[in-house]
Amino acid sequence: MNAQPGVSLRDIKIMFGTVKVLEGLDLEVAPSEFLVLLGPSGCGKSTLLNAVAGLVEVRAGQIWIGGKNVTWEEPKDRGIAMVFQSYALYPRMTVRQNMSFGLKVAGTPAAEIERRVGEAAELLRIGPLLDRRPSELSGGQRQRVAIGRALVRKVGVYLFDEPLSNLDAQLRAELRVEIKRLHQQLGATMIYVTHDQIEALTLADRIAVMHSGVIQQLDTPARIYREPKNRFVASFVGSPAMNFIDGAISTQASAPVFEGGGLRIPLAGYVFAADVPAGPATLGIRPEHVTVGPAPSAFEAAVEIVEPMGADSLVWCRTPGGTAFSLRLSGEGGIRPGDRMPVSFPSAAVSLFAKADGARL
Amino acid sequence: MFARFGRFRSRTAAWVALLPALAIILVAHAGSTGWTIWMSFTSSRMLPNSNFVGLRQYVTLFNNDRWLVSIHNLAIFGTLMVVGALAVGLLLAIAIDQRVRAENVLRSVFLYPFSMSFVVTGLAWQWMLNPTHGIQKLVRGWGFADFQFDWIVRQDTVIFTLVIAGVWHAAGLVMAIMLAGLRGIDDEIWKAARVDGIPTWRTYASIVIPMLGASFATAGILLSASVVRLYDLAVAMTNGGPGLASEVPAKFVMDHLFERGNLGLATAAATSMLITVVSIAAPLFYARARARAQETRR
Amino acid sequence: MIARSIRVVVPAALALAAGMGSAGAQQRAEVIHWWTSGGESAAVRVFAEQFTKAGGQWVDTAIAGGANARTAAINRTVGGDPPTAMQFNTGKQFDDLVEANLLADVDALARQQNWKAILPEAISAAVTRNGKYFAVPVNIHGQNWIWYNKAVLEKVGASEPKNWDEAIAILEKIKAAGLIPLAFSGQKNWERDLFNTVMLDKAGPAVWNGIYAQRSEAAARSADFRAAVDTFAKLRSYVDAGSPGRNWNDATALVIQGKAGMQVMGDWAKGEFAAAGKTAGKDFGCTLFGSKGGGYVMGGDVFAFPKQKDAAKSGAQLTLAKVMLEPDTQILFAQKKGSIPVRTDLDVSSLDICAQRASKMIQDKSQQVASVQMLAPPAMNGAIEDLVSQFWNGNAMSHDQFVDKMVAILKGSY
Amino acid sequence: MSAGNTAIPAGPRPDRTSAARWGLYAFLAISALFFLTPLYVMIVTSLKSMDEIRAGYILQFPAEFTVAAWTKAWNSACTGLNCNGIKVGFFNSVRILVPSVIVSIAVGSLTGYALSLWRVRGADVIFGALMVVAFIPYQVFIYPLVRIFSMAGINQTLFGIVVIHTIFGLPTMTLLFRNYFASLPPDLFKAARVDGAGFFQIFWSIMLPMAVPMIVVAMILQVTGIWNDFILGLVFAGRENLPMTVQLNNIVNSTQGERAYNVDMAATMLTALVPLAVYFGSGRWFVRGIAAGAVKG
Repeated sequence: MNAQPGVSLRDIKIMFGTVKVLEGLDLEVAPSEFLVLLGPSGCGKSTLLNAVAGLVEVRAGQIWIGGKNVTWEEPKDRGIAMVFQSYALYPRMTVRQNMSFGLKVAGTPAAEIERRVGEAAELLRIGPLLDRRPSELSGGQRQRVAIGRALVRKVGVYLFDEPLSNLDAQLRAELRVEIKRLHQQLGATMIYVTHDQIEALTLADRIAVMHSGVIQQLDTPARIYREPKNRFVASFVGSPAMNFIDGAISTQASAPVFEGGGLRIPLAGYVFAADVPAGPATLGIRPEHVTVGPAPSAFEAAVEIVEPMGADSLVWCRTPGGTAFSLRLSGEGGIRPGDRMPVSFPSAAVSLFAKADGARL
Repeated sequence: MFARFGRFRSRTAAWVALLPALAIILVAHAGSTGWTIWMSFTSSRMLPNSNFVGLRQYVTLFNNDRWLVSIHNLAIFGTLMVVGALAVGLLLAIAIDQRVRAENVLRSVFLYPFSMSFVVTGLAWQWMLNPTHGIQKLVRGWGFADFQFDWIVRQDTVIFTLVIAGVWHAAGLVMAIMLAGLRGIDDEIWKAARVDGIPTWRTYASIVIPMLGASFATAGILLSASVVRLYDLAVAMTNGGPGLASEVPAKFVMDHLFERGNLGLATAAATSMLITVVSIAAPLFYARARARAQETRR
Repeated sequence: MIARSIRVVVPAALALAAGMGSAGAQQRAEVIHWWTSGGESAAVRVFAEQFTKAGGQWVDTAIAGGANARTAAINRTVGGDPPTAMQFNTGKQFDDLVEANLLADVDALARQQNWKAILPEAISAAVTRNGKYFAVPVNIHGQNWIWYNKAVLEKVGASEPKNWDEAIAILEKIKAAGLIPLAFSGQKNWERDLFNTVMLDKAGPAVWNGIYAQRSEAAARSADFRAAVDTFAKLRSYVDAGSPGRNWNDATALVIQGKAGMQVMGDWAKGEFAAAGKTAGKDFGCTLFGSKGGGYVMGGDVFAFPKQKDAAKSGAQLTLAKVMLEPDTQILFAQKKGSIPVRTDLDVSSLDICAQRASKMIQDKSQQVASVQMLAPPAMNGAIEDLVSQFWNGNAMSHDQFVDKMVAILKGSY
Repeated sequence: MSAGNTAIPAGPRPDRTSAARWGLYAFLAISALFFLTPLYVMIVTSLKSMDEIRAGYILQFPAEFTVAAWTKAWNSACTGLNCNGIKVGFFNSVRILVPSVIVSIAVGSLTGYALSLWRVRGADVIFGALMVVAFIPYQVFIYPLVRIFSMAGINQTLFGIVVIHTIFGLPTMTLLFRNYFASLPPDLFKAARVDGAGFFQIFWSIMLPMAVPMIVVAMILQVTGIWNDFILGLVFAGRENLPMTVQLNNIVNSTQGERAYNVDMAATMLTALVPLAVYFGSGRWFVRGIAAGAVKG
């Protein structure tokens, strides 16, 4: 299994009873790619992953893995392994039995099972736990075992279904790194479902942001972050969240100008996707892109709340027109509520969305 | 097996596993039910015949005092017994859930009646309730000469004695189901209620009991099934008497099936019971199945 | 079964007790019956022993409760694995089996032994279908006996009553003496038997047959029938509060202990008296009411013989039928069972005085009254039973309504 | 009963010796009395002589103890020609009980598993049909089943009675196991599928070991039901296999014969010993098992 398999989803339609969950969905996952399916709960991302695994039937369309149409293959015949949010460890089996069950079912020789379990256990540092029952393990240990159970299958595609959602923040960060390391070591194709955008941004080669059964944007983390394709992606990705100001684009002057929230922001540095459209629009800017200090387009912002976050602070302000927004200041800066300071929105860093459909302009 | 039809191969195994159940349903259950319905349209007596008489048995049935009284009795018994067993079972479960001493002994005491058949426990009940040598006599012996407890010999009250024995028999099972439900409730609910200063009884009434929906459903189904099939208890305790005051439909079916060799009438009665059950149960099931389908999509 | 039949022949008595073991040469008969209590067991043992003497081997399948035993036997017959012989009450319970051609007739034997001459006419008719004998009657139970405690009657200054009017006068006296006048077991079949007992005395065999055999509306609307209903209703005031649901033997115990004056019950009640060490004629008395002619309601038991595939078993059936009717067997059986012999040509001096009285009675054809089980199908008897029970318990139903409902049953499809 | 006096787990609600506490115990005591009285009546009656019983003081303690009724019921009570008491049927009952319990639980659990985790088409219809059957008085099935069984050649055999108990146990057993399996986390089932386990492997290796508490509940219900069954055993088991309840019925239910209530009661108690032992021995498991699944879904 030298060449890693890619995964290709073509025109997928999935229904639960009479309820349509996904329709006409296409997705190409390149070999060795780490693809994250990101979206709020109920967006269909887990369903899609289950379809790849063969745990949910598709009503129409095809699923290809490694150049083979596996649409109607059994899960075990698809060359995939899967890690679940609830770990899904078999409660009546020891860790060792859990990890070797799939291989035993497949009729793998005992020595080979032993070797692979040992390998995986070492990789995940769970060797001492092998003879325990799942109920005797902590959450982090359980998820390591669950990952170990996937690893021993030695497949080309690993599927992760919100694997870290049940863990506390510290363990989550720790295991995130672990998974990234695994991806680098194995070079396998991985599809990872999460609603946590930090996980998505840190792990993914590419992210597919999903909403209501539709992939909103499929791109590298950087581009998703910087050039969200629509208002939904913009608002869902990034923490703290992007600021939005409703207004309109005016093309009466020489250069287009955004007017809203009591501000006039020249858009000279903004690269429009197509012709400059005049009319109602929403301006988005991430807190860290707001600049503080005198500038030609600066305006006076009133500070309302300061949230110190250690390395930097999040400062909540209001525009002269009364629209609330946040900005990020490094250090503590000595800012207090009630202060006023000059602030500007650099046009190169903003995003503009059509008011009507939220699409990027 | 046929990729085109969108079925996984492994599902064939599921069908193989369902074969025994399907065979039982089709041959034993559906076959017998179909036969029963067919018999109800014939003039069969002790042995079945194929002499079609249309709805004659049903006409006879619904002109039969005993059948009409039986339905009436079952309605009263069913309502009181289900409500009674649920109430007593729930109370016992709540009481036992208060970390009482000797919990295991008490649980067994409340549960044991369910393990015994009515064939003779019915006789014990009959004796206890009989005014001339049971409880009434005992209490009068203590000096309360006017004490009256003769429900079992009075037509207007005999059905309540069946309810008492029925509750005695089934309350333990309800208790077990309710206790299981209570134990499954998150401790944090209790903590929250205590922090909010809600009295224990109020917590049960407003918060905990509404959370026992599934327990009530399970117990309700089991109790209803035993109500509809009620036979042994009525035979052993009162044999339907005095008069027709404690006759029930299942006993009507049984008596006409065997003792009275009237297969046609018995099957007409059984078919009527079946239609009633299906017409009550089917909409409930449909609603439940739909609710479940809504739940599973995610 | 095959494994069983190659077993070594064991001494018959032993085999009997164990109820198993067999031999090819021996006539093996499996008999399903519902005689399970102590006295009944002793009676059925008579059959078994006589059959063994005749070279047969009795395999006993006792199942308490007539309906239970018949259910098992009929289902086995229908299912193709019939017993050698099965018990029924003398009457119409095996009609359907004859119609379905599942029973073997015993006509040849009956002719040979001249059953027509030795059996009471009603009994003979009850085992005959389409002119052939299909079952062997084994005993006669009187269903309308009145049992009374002699000491109680003496205490209130009464002697044996001759009819219901006299009886009611005595019941009134017993009531005044603070005892239970009529010991009663308020279950449907006993309520019906009590009504029948009253009806036979008040209305006579003509109405009796009119109702049960001819389903005659005129009989039900007759003045005599109406008088029976009125008398029956009066009896409600002579039973105690504990009577509903009571077992018949508990009612008998009240008479035995002197807590109650009298009881209406079949002759099997003698077993209870005997078990308590009481003697007929000395401690308790027995009488029958028949003001309008017929005085003795004859019930009883018969054995029928399902058709067999195996000829050897058919032979066993014949032997069994023959043995059951032999004079010795008949007398011995009646002694144990408390019934009287089904044959009218026997010396019954060894039986108790009640049985002797009954035996004398059935010599007179006009005193023989066929039980309702012989005259009407079980479904109709059941419907009447329900009606009587409904009437007896509570005063809701008027006497006119009772008659109307009776007519409806007679006209109905039961 | 071994667990009768185990320590009470230290819980969040501490013991309060208050009026409410006394009221609670009073309620439990009165309830226990109510539940035990019939048992008391039966035991006391079985220890009295018939004369004392006839005297009619049902609730009174025996003036003179005698276990004669018990020995008679077990050893020498007559039912027809057999005067060997109810011990005759004991082993027949065991022979019927063991395979019937095993087979009915096996079929019921497998059916419940297939109906819950595998989304077979028509699962709801099958389940609905089973639930309707649970409401039909089973007596109406007897006659047609006799015909079907005799056509199949299994009427009056041990195998036949095992099939019968499986048929009549199927609705309840399926209900129990279906609800239990449906309440398990679905990921577990998915993980096993991804691991390549097939239908039966998942059932045997993963689901059945997890269902132990439910199996205990099913066993308790089936042991009681089958042990107490009378009419099915009578009609289907065949003469050689008649269960103990047939003897019990013979002793307590003769219509025209005299009745010995002390022997009746003793015989009933003896017959009930097996289910009683099962209940008293596994009451704790029962609640735990029900908690494990029957109250969900």
